[in-house]
Amino acid sequence: MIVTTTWFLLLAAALFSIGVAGVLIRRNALVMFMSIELMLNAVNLTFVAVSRELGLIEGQVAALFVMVVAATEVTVGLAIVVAVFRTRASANVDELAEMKG
Amino acid sequence: MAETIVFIIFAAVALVGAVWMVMAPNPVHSAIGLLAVMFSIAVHYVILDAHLIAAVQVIIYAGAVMTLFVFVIMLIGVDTADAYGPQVPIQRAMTAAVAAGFFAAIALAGRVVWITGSAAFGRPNLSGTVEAVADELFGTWMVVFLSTIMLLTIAAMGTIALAYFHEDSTEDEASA
Amino acid sequence: MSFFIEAGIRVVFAFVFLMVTVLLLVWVERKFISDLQNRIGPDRAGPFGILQTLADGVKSFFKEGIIPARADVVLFIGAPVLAMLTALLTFLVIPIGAPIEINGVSYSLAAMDLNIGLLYVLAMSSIGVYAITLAGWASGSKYPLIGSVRASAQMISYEAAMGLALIPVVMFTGSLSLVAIVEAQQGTFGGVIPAWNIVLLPSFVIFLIAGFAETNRPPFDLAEAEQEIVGGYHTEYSGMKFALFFLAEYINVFNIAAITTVLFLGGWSGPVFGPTVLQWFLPVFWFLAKTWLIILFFVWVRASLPRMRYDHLMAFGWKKLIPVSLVWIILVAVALGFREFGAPWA
Amino acid sequence: MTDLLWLVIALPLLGAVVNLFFGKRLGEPVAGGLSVGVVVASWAIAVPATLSFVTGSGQVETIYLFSWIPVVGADAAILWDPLSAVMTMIVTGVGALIHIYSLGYMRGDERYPRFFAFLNLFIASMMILVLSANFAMMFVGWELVGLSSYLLISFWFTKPEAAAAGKKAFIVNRIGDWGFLVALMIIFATFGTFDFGTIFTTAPGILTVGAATAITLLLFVGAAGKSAQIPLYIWLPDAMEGPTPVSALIHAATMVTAGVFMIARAAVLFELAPVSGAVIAVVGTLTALVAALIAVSQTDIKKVLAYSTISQLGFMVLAVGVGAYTAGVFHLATHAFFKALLFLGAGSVIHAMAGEQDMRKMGGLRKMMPVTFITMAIGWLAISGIFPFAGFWSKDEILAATFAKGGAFIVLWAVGLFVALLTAFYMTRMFVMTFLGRPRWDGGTHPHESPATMTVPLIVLGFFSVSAGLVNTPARLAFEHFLEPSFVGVPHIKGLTLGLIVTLAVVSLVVALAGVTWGWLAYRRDELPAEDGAFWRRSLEAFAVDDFYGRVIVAPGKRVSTWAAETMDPRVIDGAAHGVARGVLRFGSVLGKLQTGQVRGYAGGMAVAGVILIFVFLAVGGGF
Repeated sequence: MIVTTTWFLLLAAALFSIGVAGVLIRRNALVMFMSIELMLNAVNLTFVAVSRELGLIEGQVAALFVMVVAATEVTVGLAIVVAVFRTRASANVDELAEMKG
Repeated sequence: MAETIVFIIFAAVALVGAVWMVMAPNPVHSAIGLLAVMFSIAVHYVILDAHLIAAVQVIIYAGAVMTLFVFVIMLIGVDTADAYGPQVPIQRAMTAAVAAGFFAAIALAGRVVWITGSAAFGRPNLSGTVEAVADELFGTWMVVFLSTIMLLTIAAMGTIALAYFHEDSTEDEASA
Repeated sequence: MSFFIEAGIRVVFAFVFLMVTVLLLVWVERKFISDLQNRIGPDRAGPFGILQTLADGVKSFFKEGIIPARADVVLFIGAPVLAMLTALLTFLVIPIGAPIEINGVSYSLAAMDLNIGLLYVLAMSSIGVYAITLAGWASGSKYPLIGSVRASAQMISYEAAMGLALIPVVMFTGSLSLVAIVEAQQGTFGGVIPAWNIVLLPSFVIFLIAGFAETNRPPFDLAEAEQEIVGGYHTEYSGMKFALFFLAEYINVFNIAAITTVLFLGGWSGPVFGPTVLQWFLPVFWFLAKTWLIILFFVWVRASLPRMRYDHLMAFGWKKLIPVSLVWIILVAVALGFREFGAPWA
Repeated sequence: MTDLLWLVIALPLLGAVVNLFFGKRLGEPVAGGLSVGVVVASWAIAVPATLSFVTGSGQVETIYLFSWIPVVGADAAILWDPLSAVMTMIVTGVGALIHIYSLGYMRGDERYPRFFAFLNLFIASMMILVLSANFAMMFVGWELVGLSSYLLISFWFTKPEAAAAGKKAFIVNRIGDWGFLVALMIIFATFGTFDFGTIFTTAPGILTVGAATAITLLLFVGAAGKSAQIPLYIWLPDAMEGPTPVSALIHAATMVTAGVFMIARAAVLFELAPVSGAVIAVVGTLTALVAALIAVSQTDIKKVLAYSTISQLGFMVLAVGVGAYTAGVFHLATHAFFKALLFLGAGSVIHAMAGEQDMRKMGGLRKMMPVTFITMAIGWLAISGIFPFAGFWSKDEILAATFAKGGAFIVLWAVGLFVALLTAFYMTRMFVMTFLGRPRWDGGTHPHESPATMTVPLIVLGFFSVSAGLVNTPARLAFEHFLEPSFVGVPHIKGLTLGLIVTLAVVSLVVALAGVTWGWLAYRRDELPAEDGAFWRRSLEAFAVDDFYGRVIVAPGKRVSTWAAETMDPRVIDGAAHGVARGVLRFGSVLGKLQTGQVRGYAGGMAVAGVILIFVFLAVGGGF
């Protein structure tokens, strides 16, 4: 048994799907956020795996940029969650429905 | 062989951690689950010879991002009652279907676009050494790199703005 | 399979080495402080009380493991393990001596020689934060929570300063591998002064200060400030779990001292002579000697300085250390640019 | 000597800027002095460079200043040749005199520094136009001249007439500018550059007659706007609402000659298009005739001069139309002197009469203002074409050139001769009505001679009005030789023998004397003749051209605008906007129901869409 790129891709696909499921069933804003991070990680894994397969370093660079963007996203997102929590005393996204049409 | 064993162990850890993250009623446990996933992915990066990415993965995701998550969870308290609550009746089923669909779609796409199966896994001349990534990053992607610096700075300012200037405190700040 | 055998030997050796070192370290600290404070210190177990630590360990091992009713069991137990784990893992990349050549094969005296060793150290120390954070949270009690939040905020803040202090070293030596960094410090300036990175004095000072904070040692031991928050994050811990935290902290002290030695004091470098065995042994000796000097400095500081106030601590980290580090990085970059490309006016 | 020529542009510009921003603080004497100083300095700088052409040591050169729009071959550069030298001398020289004159004329005006700022700006613009080495820069100068003339005409903008006159000048000039601009586009499309040197040397080789005709006719549209030719001359009489020095500077000496100058500059192109030349000649003659017919009946002294300017411009255009560029430029120069003199003299009279411009209320001013009287008399004789004053030589040369062209041009010569007769007549009428006879003014006014700042320029101009013609007599064609470097490749007028010239000169002198005598006899009496009858009425209302334009062009335009504003805008455009808004609202209220506010709902939608999209891509890409 030799580890091929396909294995990594399947693992990434599984992690991504779990992330999707997490976003869809959880109602805690923080956990939804974490699920999104999980999806980003899964994508990064494919980047690096494919980078290895193709012998191109660009995949790793892309993964680095994804990390940076994810980090900024988390800082701002968490700041928003905290700000929402300060006014609503809840991190339940179902209660944030002011924009209901 | 060693690689295969390590891969299987950490793939299992990643999957269990991911499922735990989604299912755990307690957000702190969710965070720990995600931490496990991230650490496992870092190990996978090492298998893939992307050492720098592995280290950065641990430092950024495990060290900074997840710490922030844990902090925020501690700050706003853990309300486990929120975890599932009333759901649309078929939501679970729908979620499972969508997730399965995604998995199928990605796997299929991977099979189509990516007909690998080659026993020669990867190319031996490429490794994620710091120098190789740095050459690429500070050469071809210099402008992108600089824009991420801008992005980080702006995000930091935005976060500070969100944290400091909220409605209750504006009057205090004005009078102070 | 030889890969696993070699790895196993290395890990076991590293573990034993660390355990012995920590036993000594705890004893040395107690003795040294009692001397400084004009008292005797431990003197019952063994000659000069040298076995006192072992006795304490045995006692902890047999104590009842109490788990508070409101604790989160999994994390409560997991936290000290994580603390110990990261402390041990950190040590794996530290080269304690020059590579040894047996039968034409060179064996590094670091358990692993990673080309990103320095990043690995940072990564491990950032994981180590979780042990403290989770310990405080899992205890389900307020003082541990406050202590853990303090400790992790402090560690994160000083980790930034520490990372910035490392950058000049990396720029100077051009490698992230600890072995390479030591090898870059061989030789002398003008045949007299050893070519150690301590010439990057501001980095050295910042790294040392950040090291105090990273290990939660006085004067930065806010996490366990007894007068305010009882025992900090390990208030609720007892028995073996407490012992793990205790051990982890001392291993971390050794790690920081060792890394300081590697980065700034030339690691194992020193005069080497004599027969082959002596040539193997002397670098290890030089390395340990320098490391113990740093450790003694840590102990000395603990005995001498009062604890800082928490807001002072954070302000010091963010408003002094980090800006100074940034300026210093720029200065080093400019200096290196001169060395590399010549002065712009030349 | 030519190194400093950029200062000729820069100095007046500097004066304008300084006066514009700090004029109020500098005070009248400093502001005026500065303004006069920069123009005199410009003139002084240009003098040695011009003299070098006279002595024969100078040569045509292009002075590179800085790179401006390299892609269209347009650098900021000065083309220094005899033509631009002559124009520079006229603009800065006459301009300086008019500046000096303005010191006295504008005294006490509350926007005194502003006036001088505009004057300086005008000089700078004119210099850019004149010195430019390519069409692009020339166009910049062209537009700047238009702008500064607009600012100066409507200088007393609180007077509704002045504001309206400014607008009229501006709009009519825009029409001409449109032609100029289109011509420039064709030039660029043809030559790929705006550079004079390249264009004029390559034009004979690559320009077809059709293209040359199109370019030159469009250029002439521009020239007609600036130089007040039919049908765009109507702005010039109204422009007399501006201060009199402005009328003298812009509407006599400099700006209106820009069109003539431009045609002369592009002489090579015009030579390639004989049809254009004929058109231009005919238009010029017609303009001269119509303006002269109007001028004979005007009672406003400045209006007379305005129409006479149009008439003289018609002569110049006739000259360049028949290919007598030298004669055109020569007449331009002499006209600049005597018309500026006449305008300034008229200004002096108006000044003396406390703003009265109606000649029927003047008369007998000879004794009150002797200097003005004598200088005006010189101007009168010069424009009438009496030997040996300047106008005689230049006008005669134009007529001779037209006659020499032969064929149908003989008709134009005859008409020109008739216009010369009319010119002598109405100028005599004006002069006699103003200075001779018995006073007809009210008891309240006390005419007096003007101050020295006003009379000295009159005297200087008077001197040149007498002597300027002598530089180019048939016996001694100094001016023509002088200008030769500017007209390389432009053929001389053929068939002009000395005998023919002298004959023609005698004829036109006789005609001029006849005109003067006619005017003298008609207006010498104490009682003014009753100027009554169909012709006089029509002439007095300028043949109702303005009304005609109003009915034919302005009124339909207004109707279209009104329709656009009152029907098109509220119904169609607003209707469309409102309709879109209503549609969006309705659509939004339907779609709004889909917005549940449930984040997970949105996320679910995205996920489902993602799955579907991937499958679609796979299907399209043949992935199954």
